[in-house]
Amino acid sequence: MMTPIEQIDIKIEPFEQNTGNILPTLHQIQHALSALLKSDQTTSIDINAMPFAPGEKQTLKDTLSTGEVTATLNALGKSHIYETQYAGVWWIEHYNSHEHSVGQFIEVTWIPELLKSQAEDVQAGLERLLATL
Amino acid sequence: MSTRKPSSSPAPGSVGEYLRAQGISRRGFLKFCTATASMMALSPAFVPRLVEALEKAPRPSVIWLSFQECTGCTESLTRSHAPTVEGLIFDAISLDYHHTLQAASGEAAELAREEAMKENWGKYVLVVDGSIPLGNPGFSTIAGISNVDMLMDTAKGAAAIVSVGTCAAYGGLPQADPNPTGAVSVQDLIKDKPIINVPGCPPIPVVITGVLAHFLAFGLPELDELNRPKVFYGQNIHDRCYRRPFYERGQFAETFDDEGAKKGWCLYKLGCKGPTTYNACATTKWNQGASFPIESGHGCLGCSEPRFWDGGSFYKALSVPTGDLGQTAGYALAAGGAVGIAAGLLARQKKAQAVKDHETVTVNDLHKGEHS
Amino acid sequence: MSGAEFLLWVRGPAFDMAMAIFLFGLLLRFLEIFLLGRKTDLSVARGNAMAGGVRTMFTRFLPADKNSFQRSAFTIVAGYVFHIGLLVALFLFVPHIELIKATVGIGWPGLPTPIVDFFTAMTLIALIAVLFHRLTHPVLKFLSTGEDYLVWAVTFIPLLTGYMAYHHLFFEYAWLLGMHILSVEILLIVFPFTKLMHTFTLFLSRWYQGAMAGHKGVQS
Amino acid sequence: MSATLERGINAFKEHLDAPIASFFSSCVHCGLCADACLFYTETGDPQYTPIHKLEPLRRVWEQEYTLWGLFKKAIGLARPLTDKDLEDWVPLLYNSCTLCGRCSMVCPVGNDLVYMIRKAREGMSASGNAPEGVKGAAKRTIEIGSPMGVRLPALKAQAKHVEKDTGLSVPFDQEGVEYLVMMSSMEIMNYPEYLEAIVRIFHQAGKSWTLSSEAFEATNAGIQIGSSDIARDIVSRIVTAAEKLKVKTVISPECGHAYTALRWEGANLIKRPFTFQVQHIIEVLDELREQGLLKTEGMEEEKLTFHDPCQLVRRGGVIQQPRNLMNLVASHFVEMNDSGKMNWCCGAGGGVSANEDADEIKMKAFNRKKEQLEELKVDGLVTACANCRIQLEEGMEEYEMELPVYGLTEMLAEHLVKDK
Repeated sequence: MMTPIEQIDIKIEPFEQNTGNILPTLHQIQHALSALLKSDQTTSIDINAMPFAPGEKQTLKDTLSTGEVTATLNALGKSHIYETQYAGVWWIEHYNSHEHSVGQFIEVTWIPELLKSQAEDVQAGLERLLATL
Repeated sequence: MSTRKPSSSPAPGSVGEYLRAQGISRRGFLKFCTATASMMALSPAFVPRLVEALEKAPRPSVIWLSFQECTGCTESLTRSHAPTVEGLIFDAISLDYHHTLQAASGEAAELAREEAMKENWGKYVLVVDGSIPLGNPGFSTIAGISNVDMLMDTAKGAAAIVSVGTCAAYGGLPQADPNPTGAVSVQDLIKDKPIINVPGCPPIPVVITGVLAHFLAFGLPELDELNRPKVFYGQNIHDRCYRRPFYERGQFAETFDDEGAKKGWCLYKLGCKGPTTYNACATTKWNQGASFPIESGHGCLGCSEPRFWDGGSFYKALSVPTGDLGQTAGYALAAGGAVGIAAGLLARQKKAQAVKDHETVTVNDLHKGEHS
Repeated sequence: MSGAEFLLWVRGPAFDMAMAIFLFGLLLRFLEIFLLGRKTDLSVARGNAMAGGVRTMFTRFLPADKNSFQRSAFTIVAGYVFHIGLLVALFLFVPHIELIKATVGIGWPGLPTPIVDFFTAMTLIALIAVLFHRLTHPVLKFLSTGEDYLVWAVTFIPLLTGYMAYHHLFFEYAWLLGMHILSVEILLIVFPFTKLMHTFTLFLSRWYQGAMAGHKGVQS
Repeated sequence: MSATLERGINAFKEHLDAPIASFFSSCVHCGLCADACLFYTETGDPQYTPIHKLEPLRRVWEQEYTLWGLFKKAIGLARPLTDKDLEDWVPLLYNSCTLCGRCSMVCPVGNDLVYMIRKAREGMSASGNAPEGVKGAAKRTIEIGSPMGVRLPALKAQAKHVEKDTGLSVPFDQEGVEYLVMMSSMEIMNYPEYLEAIVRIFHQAGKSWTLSSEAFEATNAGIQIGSSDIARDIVSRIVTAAEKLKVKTVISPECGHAYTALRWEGANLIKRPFTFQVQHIIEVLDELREQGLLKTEGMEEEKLTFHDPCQLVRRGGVIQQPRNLMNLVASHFVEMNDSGKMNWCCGAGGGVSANEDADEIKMKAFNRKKEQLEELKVDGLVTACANCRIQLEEGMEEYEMELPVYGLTEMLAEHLVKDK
């Protein structure tokens, strides 16, 4: 059987590669935070839509660091959601049921939408509860 | 915080209904839509619209025809298939015919195709991978039916055609010089249906599903002059390449194992076709976003561009002519030399004649018409 | 025809054809010049013709003197700007060096692209200024023939298309690159049969004048 | 095609050579030659742009000697040269060009424009398209011996005067002497001081010299009109005389084109090297100075400048010598702007002074010199070409300027150390 790619031992050697895209992203986050405070406006940044050199994503992650809240979601595979050291800046990474990353986002918001209970699910839960009672 | 109401139930027979029936929570659906939007290269701001559209979108019938191909496209797709998030898109369609994947074979399979066509006439989506040989219809047949006949027949009732892979989109490898089978692309044969080309050898799997998702949610995506969806093929690899800064700075790998290559410098000189290749590799990447050719140290081959096999060596820089100039130059110089010497000698001879014709000018010859 | 096919054509058969005509014409023109011959000078030399010839080949890169420069300042400055810009864009842009390396076999280091880009923009501006000058200056207007404008155009267009290709302006890149290469091919074809030949013959002309002056002991 | 046109085109074809083919191939119509030409700068008329003056020659080159041109002619894209074309170019090739060669110096691609003008005049003269005045000068030189019609008796008479004034003899037809001194008729007619200066200088230097009664006129209207055949005839007289007298050196007088004719064109005209050397009088004087044989006393105190004759300097290579001599006798010698090989022509060389049709434009052209002189504010002007000197004097009269013009040789003679 073929070795799944994630089991191949890949060693990424750090080398000087720099797209220069980290700083603009940080600036974008800074503007998004101001907008959140000023006008309640939320922002979502699709990390995968940006060209990053190997290791740069990690650098961005390291720069933002982790904050007070960490959550794991279990819906169609896991999702890791945590607040960075900058309150209001959330790092969200979705995985499929094979633990493959299917999307990475930075959300600048009071609380990510996905963390909230969804009305439809509440409705379904209520119906289930009623049925047991 | 505002009061929240559950949304109305999804339309019957819709993608939304299907997903709910699969026991997928609303959170799961939201996550699915977020991932799908990212896959479709849509901004996260589009997620609510996508949620709404997918809830209502009807599940289309899909007929998948494979002609002169290597099954790489199907492989590419199934590699990332269920039970992953993007696999759900594939589940959300009703794949009624795919002779590589379906259990039925021979006449039973063809019957399934004919039934699906009849039932969904004018509404089904036709997906094609592989090119069609016109040199001799016998080069490639399925159940005794030639590729061209099957394509023309099945295309008649299709709402739209998706040409998956470079072979179906442009002719691909079978069409490469000298094209022994007389291979042509789908769009060479069909002119009266909307055609979406999803080129690539193979195409990025999430691009295939992304196109299908777009078709489900919003109908035909916006296409470029080569009928490619602009969302995935709108930008070239070079512009989105993380090695672009090295190109700008003039730092290039000269060989595959020199210092520059180790430092991850630009691969332009090693023949990278990134500047002329329109695809999403540089951002979407391959193998669940692990990497893409350039990140792995090899230049882009331009596999999603027409006639990429015939563009000279994969290892020749884009600015370099594809042919071998040596011989042409030799002939040109030989011809230039021969004609030049002939012309030069003719001129010399004319000049010698002029010297011979010279009549000595005396002071009495300085007037017009007068001649000594 | 798609952009990719167009690009394939200009990089393939069209390039070969253009290069063949260019080389053919170049050799033809040089033979035409040389074979016309020249009489040996029987007068007693005061200076060295050879030294004078070599000297003038290089000194004519500079204006004759300060006053001559001032009298023709615009032509000279604009001429420098666009010639230097042309040379930088042509010979110090890495993709061009790759082309030269692939066809001639010798290469050299290039400049970072933004620098080449700057020179290209400068050259484009200078060429437009030169055209305007040609259209308005009494002498240039009087002297200029269709050929002068043709030569201007075939010089300007490769720069413009190259600039557009680099910045992805208006067209898809394959088309832009294809148009850029095609415009260079047109330049190559036109080259030997127009005054673009000065690129090479100027050294010959300077040599002849320098040698004749050197024979007389004048530094020309 | 008329017979004369045919002869003209034939002459163009004879004289077109590799340098000219290269020059025409190189010209990009940049217009810099116009800014170097005083006929353009002083009139502002673009038709005087030097390269434009060569259009007839260029057309013959293109149509006869390039494959591309032959092709153009075959498909009717090229206009063959006509009688009218040549006629139209007379004012451009003769009236407004002094063969000064300043344009050649500024051409960025290195085209020697004046080399081409000289050749173009071959076709013009052969086709009967030279100006009447120049034709007359040529005719008089051939038939009488001098362009101004000066004959030997006139020179002999002048020699007598000089002998009387100096008490020294003026030798004629002396065999085996070092120098054969040539004259220009301008000197015989207008500047008798020149001969006197020669006599005194050579006497002091102790050099043997002679005049020839068979060839005393050095000017060469054949060069000016651009006919090698006529120029050869004129040069041959001097060659015959020099060889008969077995002199070591023939001295060109203070005349620009006479120097060019003898020094640079002569051997090529007779198609064999000379058996003697040719020097301009200024070169000889500077050699004497170097050898300490030119002893002077006293200095001119006035502010003086030197007008460079084009054929002596730019086209002749005698640049430093006149300056050495100036510094010998002038304490306040100043250079003009654009001096030496970049000098501005007086406006009357290359046959222009012999051409009545050019009278008006040559005075316009003189404006350049006038401005140079006004800028400099000198008390006097020295030159070493009788033709320049005439133009300078006439020009200053025209523009009402009061400035004495001296010949350099005479000025030196005035400062010779007096015999004890």
